[in-house]
Amino acid sequence: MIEKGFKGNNFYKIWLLGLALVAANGIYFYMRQLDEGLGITGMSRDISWGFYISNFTFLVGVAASAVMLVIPYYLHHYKKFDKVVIFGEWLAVGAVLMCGLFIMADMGQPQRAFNILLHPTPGSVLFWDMNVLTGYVAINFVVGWNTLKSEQSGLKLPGWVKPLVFISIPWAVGIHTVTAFLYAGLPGRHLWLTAIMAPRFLASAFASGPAFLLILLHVVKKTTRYEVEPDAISTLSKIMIYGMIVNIFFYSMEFFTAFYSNIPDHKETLQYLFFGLDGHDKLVPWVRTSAVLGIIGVIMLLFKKVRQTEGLLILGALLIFISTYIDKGMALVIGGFIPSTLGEVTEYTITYPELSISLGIWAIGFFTISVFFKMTINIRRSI
Amino acid sequence: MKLNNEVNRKEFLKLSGVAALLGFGGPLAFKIYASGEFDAAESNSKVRYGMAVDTRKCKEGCTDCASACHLKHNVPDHKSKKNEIKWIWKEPAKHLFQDRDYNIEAEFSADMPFLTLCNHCKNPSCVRVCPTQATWKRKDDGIVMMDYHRCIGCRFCMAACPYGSRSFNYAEPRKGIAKLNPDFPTRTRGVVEKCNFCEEIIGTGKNPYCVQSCKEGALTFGNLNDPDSEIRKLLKNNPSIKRKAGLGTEPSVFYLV
Amino acid sequence: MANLPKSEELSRVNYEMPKKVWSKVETTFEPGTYCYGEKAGPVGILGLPNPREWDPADPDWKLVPDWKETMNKSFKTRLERFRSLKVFMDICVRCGACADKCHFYIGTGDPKNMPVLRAELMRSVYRKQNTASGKLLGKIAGAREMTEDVLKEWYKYFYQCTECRRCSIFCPYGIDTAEITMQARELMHEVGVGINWVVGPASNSFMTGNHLGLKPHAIVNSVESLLEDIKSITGVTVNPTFNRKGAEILFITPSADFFAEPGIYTMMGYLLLFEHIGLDYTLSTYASEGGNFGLFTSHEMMKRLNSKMYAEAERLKVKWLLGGECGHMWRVVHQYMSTMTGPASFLEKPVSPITGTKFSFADSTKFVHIAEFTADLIRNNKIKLDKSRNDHRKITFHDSCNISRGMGMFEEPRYIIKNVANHFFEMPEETIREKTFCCGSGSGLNTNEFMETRLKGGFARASAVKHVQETHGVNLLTAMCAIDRAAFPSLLNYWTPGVDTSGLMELVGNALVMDGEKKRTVDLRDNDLLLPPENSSEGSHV
Amino acid sequence: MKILFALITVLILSLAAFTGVEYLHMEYVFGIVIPYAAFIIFIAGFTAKIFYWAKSPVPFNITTTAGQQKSLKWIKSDHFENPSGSFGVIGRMFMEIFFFRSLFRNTKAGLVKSSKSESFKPGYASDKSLWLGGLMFHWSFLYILIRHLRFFLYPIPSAIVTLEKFDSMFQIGLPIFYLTDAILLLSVTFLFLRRVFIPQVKYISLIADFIPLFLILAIAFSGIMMRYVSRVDVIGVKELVMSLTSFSPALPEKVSSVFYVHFFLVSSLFMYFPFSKLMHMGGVFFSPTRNMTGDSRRIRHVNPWNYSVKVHSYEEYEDEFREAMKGAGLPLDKE
Amino acid sequence: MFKMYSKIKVFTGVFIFLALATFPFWNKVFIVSKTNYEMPDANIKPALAFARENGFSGCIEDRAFMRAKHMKLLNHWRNEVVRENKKTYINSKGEHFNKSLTGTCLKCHSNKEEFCDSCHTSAGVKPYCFDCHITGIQNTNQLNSKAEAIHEIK
Repeated sequence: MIEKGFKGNNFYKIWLLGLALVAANGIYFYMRQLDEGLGITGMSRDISWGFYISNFTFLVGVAASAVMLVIPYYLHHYKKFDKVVIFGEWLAVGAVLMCGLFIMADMGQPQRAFNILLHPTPGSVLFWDMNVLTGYVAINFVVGWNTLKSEQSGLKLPGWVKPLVFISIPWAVGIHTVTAFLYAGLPGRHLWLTAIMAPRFLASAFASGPAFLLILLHVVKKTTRYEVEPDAISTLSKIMIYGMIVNIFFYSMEFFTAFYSNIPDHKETLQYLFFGLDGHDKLVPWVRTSAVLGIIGVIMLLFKKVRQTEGLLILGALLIFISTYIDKGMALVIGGFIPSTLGEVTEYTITYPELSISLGIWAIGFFTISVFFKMTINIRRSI
Repeated sequence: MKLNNEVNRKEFLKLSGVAALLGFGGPLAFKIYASGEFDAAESNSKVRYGMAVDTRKCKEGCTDCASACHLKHNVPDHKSKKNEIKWIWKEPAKHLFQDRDYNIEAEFSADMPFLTLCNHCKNPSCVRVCPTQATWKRKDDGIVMMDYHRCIGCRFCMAACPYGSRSFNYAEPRKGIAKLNPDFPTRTRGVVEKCNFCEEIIGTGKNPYCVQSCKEGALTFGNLNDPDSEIRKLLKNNPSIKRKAGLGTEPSVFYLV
Repeated sequence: MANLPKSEELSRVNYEMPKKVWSKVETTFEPGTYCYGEKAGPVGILGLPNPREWDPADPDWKLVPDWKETMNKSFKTRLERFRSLKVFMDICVRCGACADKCHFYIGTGDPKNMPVLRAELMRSVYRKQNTASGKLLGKIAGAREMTEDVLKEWYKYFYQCTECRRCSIFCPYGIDTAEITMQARELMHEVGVGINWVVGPASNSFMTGNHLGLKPHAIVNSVESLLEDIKSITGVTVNPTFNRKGAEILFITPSADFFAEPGIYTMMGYLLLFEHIGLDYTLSTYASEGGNFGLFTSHEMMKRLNSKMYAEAERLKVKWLLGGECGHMWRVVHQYMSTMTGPASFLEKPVSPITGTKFSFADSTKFVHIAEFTADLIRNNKIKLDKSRNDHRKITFHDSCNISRGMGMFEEPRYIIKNVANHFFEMPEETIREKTFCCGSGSGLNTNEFMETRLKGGFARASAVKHVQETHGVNLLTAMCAIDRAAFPSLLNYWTPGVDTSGLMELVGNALVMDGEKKRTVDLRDNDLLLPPENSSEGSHV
Repeated sequence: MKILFALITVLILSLAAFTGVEYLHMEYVFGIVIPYAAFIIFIAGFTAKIFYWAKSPVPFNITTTAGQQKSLKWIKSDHFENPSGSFGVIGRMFMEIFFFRSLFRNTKAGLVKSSKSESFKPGYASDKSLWLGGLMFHWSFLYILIRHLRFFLYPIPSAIVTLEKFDSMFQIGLPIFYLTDAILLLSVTFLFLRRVFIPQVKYISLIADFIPLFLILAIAFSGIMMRYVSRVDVIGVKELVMSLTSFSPALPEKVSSVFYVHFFLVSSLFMYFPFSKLMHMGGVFFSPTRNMTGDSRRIRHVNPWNYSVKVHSYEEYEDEFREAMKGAGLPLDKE
Repeated sequence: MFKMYSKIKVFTGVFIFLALATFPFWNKVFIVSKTNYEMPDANIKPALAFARENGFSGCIEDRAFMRAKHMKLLNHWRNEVVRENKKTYINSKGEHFNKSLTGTCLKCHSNKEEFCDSCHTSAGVKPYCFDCHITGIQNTNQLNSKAEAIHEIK
């Protein structure tokens, strides 16, 4: 089955080759990182998590969003999602794979990764995160693989697959909740110490995931002329907008709590992110861009006409995707460390090796997603 | 007390051999072997170590305690703020006690350098988050320990520590050590480290190196659970503050003001 | 076949394994599931051992007393002659990859039709005779004596293998059950055990040159009647020659194309094409059979029948040979012919007289396939075609097993179909090209008394046809094999009514725009064409 | 039954070695005599089998052609699936031997209910489990075998040290757990389980299919035991092995009997090898359907025992049908 | 001898097979002719001054035990010392030892090259103990000079 994911025209082959080269470059720098230590990244004593964990956090959201396809299709028998669900599952597989790689890249001692299993610590959220993510990728892969296999052969879906689908629903909510708990339970990090961290995560996930999927399906359509049901696209875009609206709403709640209560610790990070603090304002343009793009995206897509125009829909999805990526990726994670627990502002600058490794991981993710998407399309075309 | 290996070794050999023969008895054989082979008994005592820093005695410009500690523990100096490793160091008061109004409260000024180190909290958040128990709170003496053999370098503890007490080996530690102390190991790249209250020597009744090295007697180390200990007496008779008490971590380092 | 079960019933195959160990499952011969034994007549003509009248269903097979010794000795001889046999006997690891690849297993669910187990029928005997462990440990080592029961088991199951090689594609060691089946049949023939549908045609081929036993004048008459049909359909007069000395090319095709539907339409296709390009060729009544029933009998018999081709080519002093659409003919030409009866130094290296293309891939055998020849013509724009004349057909192409896995021709026929027809649909990927399924009647099993098993054997292929029939409305299966053309009509009629069978060249014949032809309204079968509206009819001629 | 028989056989072998060393002190037999014998049997048996196969010729070119033939110039031929020269054959064999090309194709067939009628049709699902399991098993086995060269060589080549480094990439336990050990155990277990749980495979399995599985499982298990559980003096083992390879066999100080069990099981595998299906290792190179070119129409393949046969000549044919041929206007050689 | 087909290929194949299979036997003849395998010297005597000073009868456990299991013992020690604060080892003779690689073991076995490296090299084992733990004063000096050298370069 998998070999069908590699069959395509020359453009597709060049695309895969390009991704492989980017991945190879990433691997080279990862080897260097293994050799020299995480010092080659922009992380420091004060900002001890950086771009890797930012991407990780964002991608968990993308992965979790598959549930927005699974619920309507399996729970509410929304048949229009018939052909789309599997793409959501593949996206989840690719996203979690990238999550895992980002975690591996971020680890100081990756060769000890198995310690998490050898010394299981139920009190640690990270232990649970590792478990739920592994479980999630396994479930989505197994479900996707088996449904496609049965689509291909006509043979009945094995009986044990259906229950897995239903397990995957709470599980998807679980992965993002647990990931939110990584942050939300830490004393002394005020940006993160908020009860709506998990809801915020989910809301932004349900915006960014469908946005990503819409963009991918659009690219698929343009390059392979494989189309899914237009109704599915329209439903997907509605899910995305609702997610984004709730996301923006939650975000403004944070502003209210911080600034109305006027507690300095709560305010400072938001100040830093949106206005700069103590003369440091490196993230300000990014964060403002994110806010502006997000709001434009939502307003645009509130109009049905805009949503129904393919180009504009994709533009909106792109705006929302970029907005959530900046917000949940960089701003959330790096912002959480500013000011430091000692009240100092240390800024973070990504380094070239760090960027290369991250791009490499994205390339591996895109490679996987491309191959799985292509496999699905090729198989569906051959039936 | 179990006199172990020599006596039982032959027995174990046989057992494992038989288990090997049975093929599938693997887990059982592992159990028989893994536990108890090298066991030795040790006594337990209810101790909670803590430290009192007398800010009034601490001399400005003096870094004897930090030098002694860093030398003894092979703490590298990478000469870079990004990669720096610190077990004990000085920090302006306003960084340690951010919620004070320095214009009105007069015990010390905002920029007065204060000593800081791991608080060995009673309720440490770093320990809670560690996925491998590479950092944990030792029951015997309340020291928040680091197991450098086990740490995977995820730096969750650094995010969780509200005091900035932890450092990560971003660079090869041995490259930053001017003079090695052969009696204490260095660390390896990619693990987190921090003050260990000199657990390697305090068992024999000695004071930590920082305490030993302080000529002013500004540092007092002792058992917080013992009402008769020197540190308890100091705390009883002097006003003291703790860092970020509101977070509920209950630090074991007290500042006498 | 009145007593055949309904297709729904036959399609409900039971894949459960029997409780009994396979070596203890008795061999039975139910009507419809076995081929009749070889008859005394043809056996005598060919000079094979033990000619007699017998029925496999009888308990007594009238074997000669020393049959076991003969067989064991022959087995040894075959091992000495064929490395493949030795290696295939020794190295199977029984991984089971081949198990569900056989069309007979898929259709019958009989575990002994799993290629691995079919071969094991022979391997067990091999072990007893040739390996130390088999001699010493017997059953424990999976070894057993050759007995009459084992012989019956062999008879049943080696005549439920069409030597299609599909299993060998999946085998990690390339173990080819076709080779094993061929050897097993060869050994059985040594003691006078074979099926009549193989030995009969073989003796006919031997004597008359073709398996139908058509005498020279019958061939000529039959072709002449085809010429009349051509004349009435196209208005063109075609004049083929027979046994003509000095022609450039000798054309050999399976004899069914002279006589039987739908092969005759393929024949009309050849004749039209050769006429269209003005080829200097001749047909032969002596070498009037492309197919080689010796392939299903023994290597020796194969050679005996094959020899006629070169002999006739030499006698007629042609330059090279052109071959029609046939499966086992081409397996023999490709794998055996120049080794067995070559080198054909009296012939010239084949060159297309029309395009000048050197067919250097056939430099040794000097035998070119009609599809290769035609594809080259089309590529070089040497023939005029009107694709729309096949518009009434929605076509799927069946890769015949011998052509695909015994030769490797996949692209030429597809290229031709796409150039002569507008509606072409592939069957599911797992069932075409190198993974193609056999019609279930190959290797001499194309006999009526065997119909039930043939239908089961064709189940996999027919299901794939049914799939394209349901999804694309396919109504014609095209295949480049005479056995396919003979077997598919009844097979498809049973499993997927409404799909006809044709040869490739019939489609070419339909599409060919002949010089001086009249306006065609029917195809070569006299079926109405789907004609475009009158006013635009000129435009569609390319 | 078959499984039990094989299991008991392997157990007896293990027990024999254990009792032999532990109670009867036959270290000399199990440490020196049998290993030497096993090795000789292995290479002699293996070579003999190869020669046995080589004694028979390959009379015909019977390549299985799984791809487009090399015919007309403008048609792309498939070099590896239908090789037209030695380059293609080498490529094909390489893919087969190192990546199990053919097993990669594997599918699983089953019956599918038709949506339109009461009938069923076969469906084919991709099934790469055997390919993956087989590949993991063979590669990890090879890896482990090469890794064991550290006991046979001095100084140890850096390549082997590097292999070892990769294998112990993840710091699990001490001595560090080898990943290949886990992969081997998992894959052998998988191969065993599929033999038991897939009805077709179970039905075709012989005792001879279970014996190697159990033997390898027992070898892996005893190896793991002595590395991770009941430690064995590695230096002693190396001393013994080096003494064997330098033809001056000498027993080291007491080495745990688990080692002798391991050593004996390995010896048994070696002795069993040439007489069993394990010879597929050599046989895969000998398979004519895969190691030949598909260009037999271009280049004549020679059959050394080609003999002439009785044919029905044209003269006989013409004699028989002369009148009919004359009637049909066919040219005749003799009037 | 006997008739055989595709002789060149078969003999090449068999030759390669035999060459590979017997590699351990002949490699020293061609590849490493100069270095014959030498057992790590079993007779190296540890410097027992430390033991005598502290009144120990000798090593903590007997030789065979240590040879086979020292790494498991050390692993166990490190967990006990670091994690359980159990720092004293009582051996089968009832003697008390400080559980320490550098503080106990290497005091007698002070020559790492002889006591650790010779066997480890022979068995192809690379322990990572000494990535962190520092062996002997000599080595420390070397390390220090190396560390200083690095600083100078920087």
